[in-house]
Amino acid sequence: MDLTLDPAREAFRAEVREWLAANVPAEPLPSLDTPSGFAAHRDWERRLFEARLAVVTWPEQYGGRGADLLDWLVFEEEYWAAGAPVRVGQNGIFLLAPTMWEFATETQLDRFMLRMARADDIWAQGWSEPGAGSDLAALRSRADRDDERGGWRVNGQKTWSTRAAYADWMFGLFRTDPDSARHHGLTYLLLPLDAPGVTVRPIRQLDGEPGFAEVFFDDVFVPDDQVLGEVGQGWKVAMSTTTSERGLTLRPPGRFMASADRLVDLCRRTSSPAPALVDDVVDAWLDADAYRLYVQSTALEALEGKPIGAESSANKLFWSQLDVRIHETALRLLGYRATLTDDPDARWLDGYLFSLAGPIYAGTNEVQRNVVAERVLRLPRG
Amino acid sequence: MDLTLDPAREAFRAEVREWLAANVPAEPLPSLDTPSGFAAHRDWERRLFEARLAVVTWPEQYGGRGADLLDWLVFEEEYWAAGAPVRVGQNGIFLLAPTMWEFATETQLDRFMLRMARADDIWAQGWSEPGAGSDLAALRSRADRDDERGGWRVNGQKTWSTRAAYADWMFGLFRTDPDSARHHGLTYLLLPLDAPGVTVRPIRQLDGEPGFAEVFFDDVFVPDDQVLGEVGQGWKVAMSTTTSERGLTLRPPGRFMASADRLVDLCRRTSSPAPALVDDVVDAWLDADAYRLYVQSTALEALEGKPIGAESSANKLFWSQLDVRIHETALRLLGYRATLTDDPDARWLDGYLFSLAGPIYAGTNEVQRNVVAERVLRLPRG
Amino acid sequence: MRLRPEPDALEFAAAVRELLTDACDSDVLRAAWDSTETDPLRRGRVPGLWKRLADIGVPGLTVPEAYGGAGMDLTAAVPVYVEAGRAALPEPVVETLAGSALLAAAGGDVAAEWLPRIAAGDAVVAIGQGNPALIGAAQWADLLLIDTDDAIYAVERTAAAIHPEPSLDHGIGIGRVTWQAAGQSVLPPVNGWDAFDVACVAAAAELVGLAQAMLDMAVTYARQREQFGKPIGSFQAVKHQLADVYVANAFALPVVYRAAWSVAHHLPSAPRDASHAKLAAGQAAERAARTALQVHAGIGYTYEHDLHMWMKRTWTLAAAWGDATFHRDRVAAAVLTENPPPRVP
Amino acid sequence: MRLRPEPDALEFAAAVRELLTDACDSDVLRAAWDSTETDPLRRGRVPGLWKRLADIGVPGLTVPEAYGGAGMDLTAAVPVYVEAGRAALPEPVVETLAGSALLAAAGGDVAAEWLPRIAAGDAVVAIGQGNPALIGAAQWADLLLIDTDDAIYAVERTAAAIHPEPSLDHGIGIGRVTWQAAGQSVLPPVNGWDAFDVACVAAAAELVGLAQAMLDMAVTYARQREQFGKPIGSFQAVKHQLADVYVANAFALPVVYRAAWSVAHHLPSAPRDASHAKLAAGQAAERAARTALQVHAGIGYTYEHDLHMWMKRTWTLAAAWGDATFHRDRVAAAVLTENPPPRVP
Repeated sequence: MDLTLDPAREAFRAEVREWLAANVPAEPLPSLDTPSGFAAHRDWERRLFEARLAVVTWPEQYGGRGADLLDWLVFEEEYWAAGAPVRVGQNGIFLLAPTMWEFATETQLDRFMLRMARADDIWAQGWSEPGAGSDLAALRSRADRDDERGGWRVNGQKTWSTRAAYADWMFGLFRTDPDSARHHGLTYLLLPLDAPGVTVRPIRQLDGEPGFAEVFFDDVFVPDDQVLGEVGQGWKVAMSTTTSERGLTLRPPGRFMASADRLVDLCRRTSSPAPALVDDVVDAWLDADAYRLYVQSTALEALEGKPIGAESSANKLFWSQLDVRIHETALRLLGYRATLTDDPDARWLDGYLFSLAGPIYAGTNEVQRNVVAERVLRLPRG
Repeated sequence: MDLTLDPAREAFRAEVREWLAANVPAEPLPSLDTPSGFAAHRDWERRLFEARLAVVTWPEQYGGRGADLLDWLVFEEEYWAAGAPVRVGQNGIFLLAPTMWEFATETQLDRFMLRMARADDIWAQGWSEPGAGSDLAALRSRADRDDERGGWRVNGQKTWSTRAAYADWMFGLFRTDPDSARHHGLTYLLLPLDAPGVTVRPIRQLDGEPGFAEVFFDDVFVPDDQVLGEVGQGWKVAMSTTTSERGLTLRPPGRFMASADRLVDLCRRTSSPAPALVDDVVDAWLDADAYRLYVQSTALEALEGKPIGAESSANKLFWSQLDVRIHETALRLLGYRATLTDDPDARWLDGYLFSLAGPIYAGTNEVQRNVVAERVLRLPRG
Repeated sequence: MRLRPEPDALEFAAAVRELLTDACDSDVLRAAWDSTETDPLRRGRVPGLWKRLADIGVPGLTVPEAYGGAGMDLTAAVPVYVEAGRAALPEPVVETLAGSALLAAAGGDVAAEWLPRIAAGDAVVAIGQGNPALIGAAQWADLLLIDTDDAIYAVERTAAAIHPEPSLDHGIGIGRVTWQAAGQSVLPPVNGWDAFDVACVAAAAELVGLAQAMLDMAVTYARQREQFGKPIGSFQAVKHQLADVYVANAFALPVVYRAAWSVAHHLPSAPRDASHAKLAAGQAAERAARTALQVHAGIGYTYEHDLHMWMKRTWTLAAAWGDATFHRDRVAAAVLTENPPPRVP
Repeated sequence: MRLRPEPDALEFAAAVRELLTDACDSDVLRAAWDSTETDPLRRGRVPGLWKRLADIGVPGLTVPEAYGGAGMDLTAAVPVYVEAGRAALPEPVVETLAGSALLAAAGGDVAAEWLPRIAAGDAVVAIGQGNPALIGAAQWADLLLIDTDDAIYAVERTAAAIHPEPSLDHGIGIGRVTWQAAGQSVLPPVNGWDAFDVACVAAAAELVGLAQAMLDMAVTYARQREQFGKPIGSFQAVKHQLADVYVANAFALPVVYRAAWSVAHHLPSAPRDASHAKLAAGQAAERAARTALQVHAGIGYTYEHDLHMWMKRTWTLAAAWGDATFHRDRVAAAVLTENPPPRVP
């Protein structure tokens, strides 16, 4: 066992910390879910890109530093500790990019990756449909072959597409074999949201902001060079080993460490907090710490070549419940102030509403428990 | 609304309290699960019977007072508050008797009830089998027709039969139609445990005591006059409306009120108890109080003629979880002393072990949640 | 002994339910939530609804007959307030019950002047503490009853500066009230905690109704929403969560009934019982909100779906009139004391 | 950076597992639990097993080479102690690790005399506080290290009165020790809390192993036991409870590893990290016990089934070496302070 961080990583941490201290906006940027806020966050992504901090794990040619997962964890810790803006590009960078490295052609990489890193293109995901939520394999949006034009005509509807209200491109799964069922006959497509036939209808979230959208497709043409991986292999492409890495990178520990530290701070500022709440604060802090260790441990094993499997489901269960608890505890510390939206600590309320989505998106926790039970514990399918 | 208790009930309470104060043994009786302890508890039942307190809700001719459910609740509150002995006759009195009132012939009542009240016969239940636990309808112990002798020949095995190690009689369900499946073709039989062909093998529980037993039947003859209700209607007999009353009377609130009061007392005696534990003590006390109100409320509705339905499942979920929490909290207050079996407060450890059976017996809590979901909330079957 | 309200009270509650089903359905509620009304006196409320509720006797329910009310006791209000909760009614219901109880207990000129108007739905009363005071329904109030160290003041709207305070719950009318004691009426001496206990019971009843409504929404959705080829309500993961919600709420209701009785009869256990009710109902409703959201998943997370209004009202009401921490402490004092007040009944 | 023990430590743990699978299966364990042995020195233990463990190096694992041990650091002990937990091994493992750490830190004559014998499995050490002192493994101990206000005494068995204390866990060897300070050796000054932290790490590792074993039992049973025509493990109610057990335990293990590192390297965060480990592992194991019992239902509630020995050891060990309340308080002090020790790594 060796829990010392090598000097190169410490130096990287120092560089990130210093840059963030100098560059993180003093005032929070306006909400991501407004046109001006979206633009401001896009500008922020570009500044990160210029400092080569937007995509540290990517190859240098696409704006990265070729850093490994451990460095990425260091980066995220510093990023969240600094209170830096939400990453508007995160769907592309964390969810699409790992699949691109595995399945994209050189041409596709050249076409998309630098633009993604520079936030020229902001990506939205196209997974869920009205009839396919937890049961993703039930999806029905179809892409019919158009041999004449050399591509696919897409019809149907996606929903719960985060950031789609203002995003530029979408990645997602579509049924290219009309006779197929379930996981078969699906293809992974990339398509611009300003293509003819695309209609984006923003959906307001709990907080009233259009954080996600429905996207309707009416004979939208997608050329063959926007197919990722093989036709008909979309499920495999989407669920490939990199899925697991996404499971690991979806919610970096730095995020919860920062929340837990803020919670401790709130508790210290609260006059005579109830002892039971103090216990909850302590438990939340410890669990954020435990989450960090688990992710570090999994990342280290990944670096040694061990495939990440259902750990990502355990991971998701843990962080999503932790996030709700952190915010619930904060609201209980705030007492009657908890639901006042102009309160100086109202950020906790926003955070609470956001945390409530955690057990739902990226596979509901019910689905994740099934995964752990069936794939890790090898219990029989229901 | 009227939450005053009428004077007749108050007078009854006073009588019970006074009698118990004068008669409850100063020293706890030896364990029920030893021959001498069993005998001592049987003697105690007889003293209750002599004071007409063994079966207060029964008709006078069988040793009762014709009291209603509310008086019964009063009786139980006093009984538990007085720290009186465990009722060795409870399987018969609380589980079998309600079914007897509904289905037994006069002859059967005359034959069995007074003896049950006087603890001449202690009854054990014969429900579960090795292959039929949560899934009770899967039971396979069979009773084959013996026309010659006018009765049934029983073969098979029952298990988890509480008190069967020393009991005199058993009631239970047996498959009288060999071609039947599930809930059909079952018959409710009464049989003496000293009948030829019966073998009782005590099973030691968590605490090492033989609190329950396996019972094996090898061509045990049961005459027709020991069939309760109609042949082939055993499921209906066992699950009749009185089931629900049993659901209500299985665990009277007085039991948990007494435990909660003792927990408060333990907390007061504990030097600087952790505030979080004090909160748990308070919650346990309140929940015992809430349980009492719920049962009172259901009992009052039953007196008005409203059938008790799935309330008994809600009930069972609530008390079984409450009982575990009360004892867990006590053990946490005791700290390192919790698992020392000679500790002056070791009674909490015994109680904890017993409480752990609560979510299992009388229908696991998983089954009870299904019942609430399907019968109360009308959610579709799985 | 009877642990439910009398039949006439239950009938009255049924009438209120009927009225609200008609006059405060979720479209009406949504319109009130999203209204661009700028007059704080109207903002967040359903136009004309309070008067209709007054016409059938809601605000006057527990006002003594001498003051023009129906003179029912607090136990009769519980089923009515459950209905208010079920509808997520954005009106000053808790404040009316507690404020009129306070006035009736105090008596005197202020009561004589205001109670008949409150009972008739012509005036709104709100209650609070301190100066400045953060007071629910203050935006809508004509009269503010404000407890201070020395007395309870009856402050007319015109004598106070009321700043609307934005809340997650658009139907709470909360405001920050600054006022001057000089020149204001003072109520005859009365214990302000009695009115607080009434408010706890009212809020607890509302929370039970909110929980029932959210459970109903979730059950309905779980029956119709299909995934993996069957209704999601057929999966144990969904079933068992909903069963737990049912149990928690079913056990909270008798606690609320009992608290109403104890408070109405000024029993020694009234503060403990009122706090128990608020605590149990608040926890049951918070559990119902979390579970309903999880069962609805994505659709429940949208502003377009009704659920969010019920959830936000639940969170707000659970934190108002003393949060769980406050009430558990209050109960602890009553339970752990040497001679706790006897259990009721 | 490496957040797991070195390969040689893992190999050693595998060897220990193999030995225990053979020499301490559940029949052997049951025999030890139910033994009618009257000599407290032997009661509850597996005859000859300690010596076999010593032969492969278990008690000497972290004893410095100068004293005849293998001189490994605490991180190497974690996987070995996980195996001890998995087997519910009824031997003085925690005491040996903590006691030898204390002796090695103190040095001096007592260490020189006893450490080689402890490493060789020829002597058993136990540690505790006060007089009389309630001490785990005291029944089996040749040497008792007892912390008092003024010093840490090395009390030989012959100089103490040891009354066996009946415990739910038959394999804990706990005793009430009365002793006289006069004439006993005193250790060179050393902080007794360091050994306590070692004990926390050892107990935490054992708890992780206990939890793994109970989870394995429950999973195996859930796969084979059929009700309603299918394995009970195919029901979500069972699946999801077991998944939660897995998650809790999977997240506890790295916390235990990290604590071993912090304690081994005397980092400022060592007390916090050790308490965190004991807390997390204790809670995970208690959850595993409750769930395993619920999944096994009736059969798990019997004395005949193996599960009870694992559960009882879990409950006892979770309450020993500081219970959850103690450790949460200890952590709270470290987390809420103005300048908390930095996170490791």
